[in-house]
Amino acid sequence: MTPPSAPDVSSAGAGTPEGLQSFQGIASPPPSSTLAKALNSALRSAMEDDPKVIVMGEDVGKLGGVFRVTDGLQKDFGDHRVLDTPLAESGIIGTAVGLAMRGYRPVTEIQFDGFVFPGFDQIISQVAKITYRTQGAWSMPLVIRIPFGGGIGAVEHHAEAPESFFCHIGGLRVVACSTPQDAFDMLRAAIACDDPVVFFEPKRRYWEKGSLDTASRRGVPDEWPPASFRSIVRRPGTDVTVVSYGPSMPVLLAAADAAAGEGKSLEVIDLRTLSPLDLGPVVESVRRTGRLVVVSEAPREASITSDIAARVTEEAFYSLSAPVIRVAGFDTPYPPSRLEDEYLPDLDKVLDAVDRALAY
Amino acid sequence: MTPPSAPDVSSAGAGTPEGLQSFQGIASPPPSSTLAKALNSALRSAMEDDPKVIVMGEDVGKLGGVFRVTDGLQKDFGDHRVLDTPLAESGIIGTAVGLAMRGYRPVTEIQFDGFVFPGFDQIISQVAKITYRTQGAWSMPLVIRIPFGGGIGAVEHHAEAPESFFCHIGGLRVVACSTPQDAFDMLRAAIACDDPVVFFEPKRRYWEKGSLDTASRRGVPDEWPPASFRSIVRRPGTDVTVVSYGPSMPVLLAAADAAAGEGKSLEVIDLRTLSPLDLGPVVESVRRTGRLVVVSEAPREASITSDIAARVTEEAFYSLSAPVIRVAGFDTPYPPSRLEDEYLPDLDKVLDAVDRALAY
Amino acid sequence: MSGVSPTPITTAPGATAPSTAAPNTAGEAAARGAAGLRGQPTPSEVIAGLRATSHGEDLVQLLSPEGDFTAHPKFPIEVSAEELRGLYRDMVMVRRFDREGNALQRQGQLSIWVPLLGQEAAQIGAGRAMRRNDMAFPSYREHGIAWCRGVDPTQLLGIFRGTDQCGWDPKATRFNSYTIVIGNQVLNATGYAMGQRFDGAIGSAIAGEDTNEATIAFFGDGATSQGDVHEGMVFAAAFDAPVVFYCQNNQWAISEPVSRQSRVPLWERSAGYGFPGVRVDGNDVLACLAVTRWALEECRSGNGPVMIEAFTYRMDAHTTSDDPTRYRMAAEEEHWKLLDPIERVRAHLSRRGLADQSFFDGVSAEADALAARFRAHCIGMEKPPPERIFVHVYSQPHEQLDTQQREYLQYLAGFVDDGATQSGARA
Amino acid sequence: MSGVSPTPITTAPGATAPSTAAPNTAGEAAARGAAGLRGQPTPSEVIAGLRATSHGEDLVQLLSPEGDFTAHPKFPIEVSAEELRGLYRDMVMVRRFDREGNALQRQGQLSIWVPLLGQEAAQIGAGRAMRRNDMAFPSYREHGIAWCRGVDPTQLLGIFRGTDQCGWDPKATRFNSYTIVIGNQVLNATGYAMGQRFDGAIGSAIAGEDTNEATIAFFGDGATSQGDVHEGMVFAAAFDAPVVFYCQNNQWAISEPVSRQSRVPLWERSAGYGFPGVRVDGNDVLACLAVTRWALEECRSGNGPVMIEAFTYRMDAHTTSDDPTRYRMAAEEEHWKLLDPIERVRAHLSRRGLADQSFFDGVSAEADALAARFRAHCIGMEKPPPERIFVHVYSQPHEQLDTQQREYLQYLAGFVDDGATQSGARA
Ligand SMILES: Cc1ncc(C[n+]2csc(CCOP(=O)(O)OP(=O)(O)O)c2C)c(N)n1
Ligand SMILES: Cc1ncc(C[n+]2csc(CCOP(=O)(O)OP(=O)(O)O)c2C)c(N)n1
Ligand SMILES: [Mg+2]
Ligand SMILES: [Mg+2]
Repeated sequence: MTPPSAPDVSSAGAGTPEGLQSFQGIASPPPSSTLAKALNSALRSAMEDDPKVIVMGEDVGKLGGVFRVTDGLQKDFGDHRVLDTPLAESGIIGTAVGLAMRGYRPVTEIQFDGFVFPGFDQIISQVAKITYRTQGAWSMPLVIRIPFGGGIGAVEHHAEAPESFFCHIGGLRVVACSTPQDAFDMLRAAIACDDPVVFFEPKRRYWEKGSLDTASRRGVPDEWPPASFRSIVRRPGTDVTVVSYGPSMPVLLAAADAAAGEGKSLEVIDLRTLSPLDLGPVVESVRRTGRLVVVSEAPREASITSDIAARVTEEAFYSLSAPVIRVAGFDTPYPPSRLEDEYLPDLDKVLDAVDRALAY
Repeated sequence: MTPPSAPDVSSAGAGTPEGLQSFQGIASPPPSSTLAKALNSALRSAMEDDPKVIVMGEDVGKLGGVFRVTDGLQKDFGDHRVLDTPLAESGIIGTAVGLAMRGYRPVTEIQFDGFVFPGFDQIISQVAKITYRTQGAWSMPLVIRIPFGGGIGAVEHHAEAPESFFCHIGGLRVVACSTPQDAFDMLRAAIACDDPVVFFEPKRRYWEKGSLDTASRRGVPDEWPPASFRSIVRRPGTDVTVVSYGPSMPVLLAAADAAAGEGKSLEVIDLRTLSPLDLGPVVESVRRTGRLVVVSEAPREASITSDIAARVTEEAFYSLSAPVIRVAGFDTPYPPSRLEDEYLPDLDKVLDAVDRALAY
Repeated sequence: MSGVSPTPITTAPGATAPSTAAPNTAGEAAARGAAGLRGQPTPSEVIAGLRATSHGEDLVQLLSPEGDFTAHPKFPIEVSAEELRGLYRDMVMVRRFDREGNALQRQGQLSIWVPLLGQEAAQIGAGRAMRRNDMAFPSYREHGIAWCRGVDPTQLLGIFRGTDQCGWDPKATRFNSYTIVIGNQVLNATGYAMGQRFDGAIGSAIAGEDTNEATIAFFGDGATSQGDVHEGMVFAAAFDAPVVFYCQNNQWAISEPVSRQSRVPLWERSAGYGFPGVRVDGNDVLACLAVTRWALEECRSGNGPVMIEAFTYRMDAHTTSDDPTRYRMAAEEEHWKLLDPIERVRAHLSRRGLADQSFFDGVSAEADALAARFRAHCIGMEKPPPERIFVHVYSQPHEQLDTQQREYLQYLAGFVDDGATQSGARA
Repeated sequence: MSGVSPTPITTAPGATAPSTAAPNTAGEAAARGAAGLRGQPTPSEVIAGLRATSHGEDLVQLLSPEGDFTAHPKFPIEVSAEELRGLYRDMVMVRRFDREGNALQRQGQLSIWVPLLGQEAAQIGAGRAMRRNDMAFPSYREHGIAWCRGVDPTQLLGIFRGTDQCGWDPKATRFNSYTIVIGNQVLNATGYAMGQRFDGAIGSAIAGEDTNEATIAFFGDGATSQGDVHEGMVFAAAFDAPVVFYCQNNQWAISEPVSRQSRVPLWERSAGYGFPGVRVDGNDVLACLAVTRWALEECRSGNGPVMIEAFTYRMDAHTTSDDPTRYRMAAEEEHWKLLDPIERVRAHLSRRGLADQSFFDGVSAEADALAARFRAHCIGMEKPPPERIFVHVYSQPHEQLDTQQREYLQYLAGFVDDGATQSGARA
């Protein structure tokens, strides 16, 4: 069932700029894909390129995962490369650590955000620390995929935004994708990374479509961090800088549209990497706008939004005309889903925050 | 082995201001005690007052805990009230949840900071959420005691400062004590609290002495939050506000002394409660000083210090002459102990931060 | 109420292994379709499946699929005709509102429904074995236990409609909130049982219904892999906690067969912790009742913990979001229809003359009435007010949340004042 | 090398239960002192202890405490005189540097030391059963395994002196870093073994030392309670991983006797997962060698996993920070001195004429030389440079940490420029 093994990605030439160029040259206009399908393509191409890439988690085999992100992979790569694991997250992460030591590049799937916590101990005590403990003897090329965020009308533990916990842990990298193209590029880069990457996927955007060019990005990134991990200005503007990541990005873009109608120009930035933060473009933007709104579904207290506010204030103190305004989840458990529209950042809340920033 | 059961604390009169008064009236000058002994006294008196208070954890019985905080309790209260548990933290927290539902008030001990993570899932998914889930049907009067912080020359996982994780979880209260008197008062209040309290103890200060008055605080707090949970100005000053909690408090006081010698007046604040933050006194102070330095051993990223910086900036934006400066752990795993003096906030780092704040 | 009969469940283990249950009719093959082919197990899966799902003499069964009763020496039981009719009624009622739950989800009235179809006997047997003072810790599929604890079926709806996270009083009903994080509740149950022991609520010699207590924890076959379930068993053994570990092995954890969790039958775990384990036919309500009664009584008298594996089958999808055609064969589902937990009681009642058609018709009508009430209640359930987000996070005052609540309500009030609606209708 | 002898370990189970080992001399009673009284077990503790520590026919022993050899039908072993002397030497060397570790801690040269005293046979037996390509996942007390893997004892010092967190190359030695969070390594070992299987490194028919591989995971009796150990066994069984679960039951988890963790002997857990378990006399190096060889070979040939419980005793404190007089009786420690793992090999070697005094003297001198080198190395170990805080956190570039490092080094350089020293000497 396993396809003929492709050359090791690290030695393949497809990832060189030249390789990219020539591929892009012959490519037809990029087709449209859902975010889930883009992730599936990234897994598939990574598995084709490197026989050491394996996928593991609950229901990732025949079912293809509850969101079908791993659809068809077990059929094509066999059940030694796509492992339906016993139902235990510490077990998934803990065995992935051992597999990584053995030379594999495990891509683990946590079924929903709220179920990563049984695996938290292995993540903080082993995944994040092994390279440090052994002074680099073991690298830890392990990806932890987590569908995250609310808005799907789910029961408890299925709509959380736990990314801040991981940002507080030295030794991890934390990213969140927001478009199909990024989903593909970032997952390929995460799999190619020799460090552990916690990879957040905006679950309520799985079925949203966008253009996707898979042919051009089949190699490992040849610079680090890869371009796809860097903060990116999604829409330039002049009055207020608005930043977020993952599921809230479309909300920000809609807010920028609405604000434009009111004569306010928002600069929208997608952070993409949450740890280490790539704040350069944000600080640069704030130097121009003097105002920053940070948006996230996660609870406010001791969160990644706290950190962005604190650090941008440090780095752009004299440029700020207003304190950094945060639109975040409340400091409560995630509420019953009929209330999630009240809980989640939405257009109105973002526009309200923009107004508050401008009111200073 | 169990002493005659005392009246339920909630109905006992000893905690009323009157009771306090009369007790204080006849008390001799408070004796001196170590912080560890003060905690032991708090546990003992809480157990005497309420037969539902039980202590559980690894080695808390005959050994009295690795720091001897539970010394003698099993001998005096029996092994049904002081439980040496099997070696499993999820088990400790998870069974404590059930005991709390049954009407007990479990005080659990996690042996060292780095070992709370196997219990993290039960803490975030059950301890923090059960009251919310059941709309108040179950309260969750459970204390999770965690010796935390570095400076004792220990091996890995024995010197961490994980408090920020818990501050990001709605449904928990998080406190840290820094003096023997606070250790006693705050632990009594935590045990009396119907909400779960994560109780951080500055392990390298266990053997430092301070005055302790136990007789006067035997009852439950009659206001909420209790006075002992509120931020407190430890030393008034005018030039820079310096805040921290737990193990760094003596560092701050020493810094204030040293700074005074240089003609700089520091106002030192002990937060005591980390969630929910009692920022009133901090904001009030910053309105006067215009400068804030926040000190903590925890890594900087997405931490409680990020949150303090973000929130104080929001609330006192126009008063700040400088951005909030943080003295925190690096964003690395805790280093080998011979390097911990480099890693931990110390006098020089605090003074340097003060200078940086003043340089704006 | 006795008699010997062939007991196909215990003599046809191969029937549970998909590959040996080859389709023998074109219709069955068609029913499988492409999905069925995809679901074809590998040889190693078949072997593992046989090992994990085989059951021989160890399976306790009192009522055969044909409705014949055979007494079991270790688990004697006295059940009057009225009780038996009651068990039948329980199962029919529960199945009926369960089906209505599915329908309500399909019609957009619920976000999701978690069906118990096929597990009625495992749940009614266990639930009816409990006494008033016993405590239950369900997972999320225990609608039948809820029924036995006096939770009105409509109280289950909020979780699945998204209006609440627990619609009943877990303290008054002694039926905890549903627990979704797999395995968590097993530790909570163990702790509760430890408290029962510390309270002296077990082992009392005074006869009488309510002096002694026990706890029962419900979890699935998949859950047995979680560390929490293990730790629950370790703690229960260490503290002699009066807790029954009741594993409903419905043979699937979403798409994963039980062979993914274990090489050997799950009840065999208990011996490694030093307490007894029993495997019971989970489609036989009498066996479940008898074994659970025994287990709870063992706990109440101080001999806990005890483990029960109720060997049953998840006849429907994992939830309404699931699509089992992707991973299992229709033939397997068809096979289990022959072992239906309700049918055998109906057969027994009819054949023995313990119930007549009017009884069956009456139960059926009652079930339909319940379903109608269930539906009407569901449709009438409103979105809770926004304050609900902020209340009961803490039992004692919390200024920070009070502030967040106040600010949010003020923010909402702003829209009303402006005459603008929320959600993008601004500007 | 054979012969029948009385085997006191297997015939005197009561001796391991403190209460039945009443002191019979005034000296012993004095040795216990007040702490001994405090350590007096309750009746229920005695019963639990007996249940958890009893061992009858199931304990595999080849060499009695008196040094008499009895072959075991299931675990045949051929050991030459030279090999036997080698095992003796291993144990003496390991004990010697272990004692030096304790001494170095007492003298302030180490922050802490974790003694292995009493567990030399359990470790040397297992360690010498491994082949070069096998992989070991230790906990934190496995100095004897480290020795067998070719890790120089001085490389262990950094962890306890606080200069590093792993002083050896875990990849080259196939001996992972020490793991301190109880149970974690058992899952990591299982994953590694899964990789061995996926690599086709097991079950190969080609004869030869190095074609097939296995993994061995070390953990304590206390660790068996952790969810991770359970999940390791579940995963290993599910994926037929070639991993030996090697539990050193030294009967204590700091102050808690093994009866706190289990009602029944720990090796009995394995049956519940569907793989074999063996209890071996952990103070008998030959038995440990034979049983571990068998277990590793089972794994290499594709029949893994396997569990081994090495029944031994922690003769010293948990660590140099611990005070066992608070929780256990001196009489118990005295009893176990009679069962010393090294003495029985020495007795066997002498009595059978396989080694003479000059051999023993030679080993002793060699051990002292090792201790001296160990000590000298320790004292010479410097504080690492501050950069060490920031390097190897990541394998790929990380700007944020680079910045933190640069800023911190600049900050430090400021002190040098000012001529001021750090730590308060400023101002
Ligand atoms: C810790 C955790 N991981 C994953 C899930 C997602 N999930 C929900 S149900 C389920 C399968 C449970 O199987 P089983 O224990 O057999 O119970 P059943 O659903 O069959 O009743 C999974 C994986 C979860 N709820 N909790
Ligand atoms: C998760 C975790 N909890 C607590 C500790 C503290 N601790 C260190 S060793 C130990 C006892 C371990 O006992 P056992 O597994 O029998 O191993 P032994 O020390 O006897 O070799 C404990 C509780 C830890 N290291 N990890
Ligand atoms: Mg199931
Ligand atoms: Mg031990």
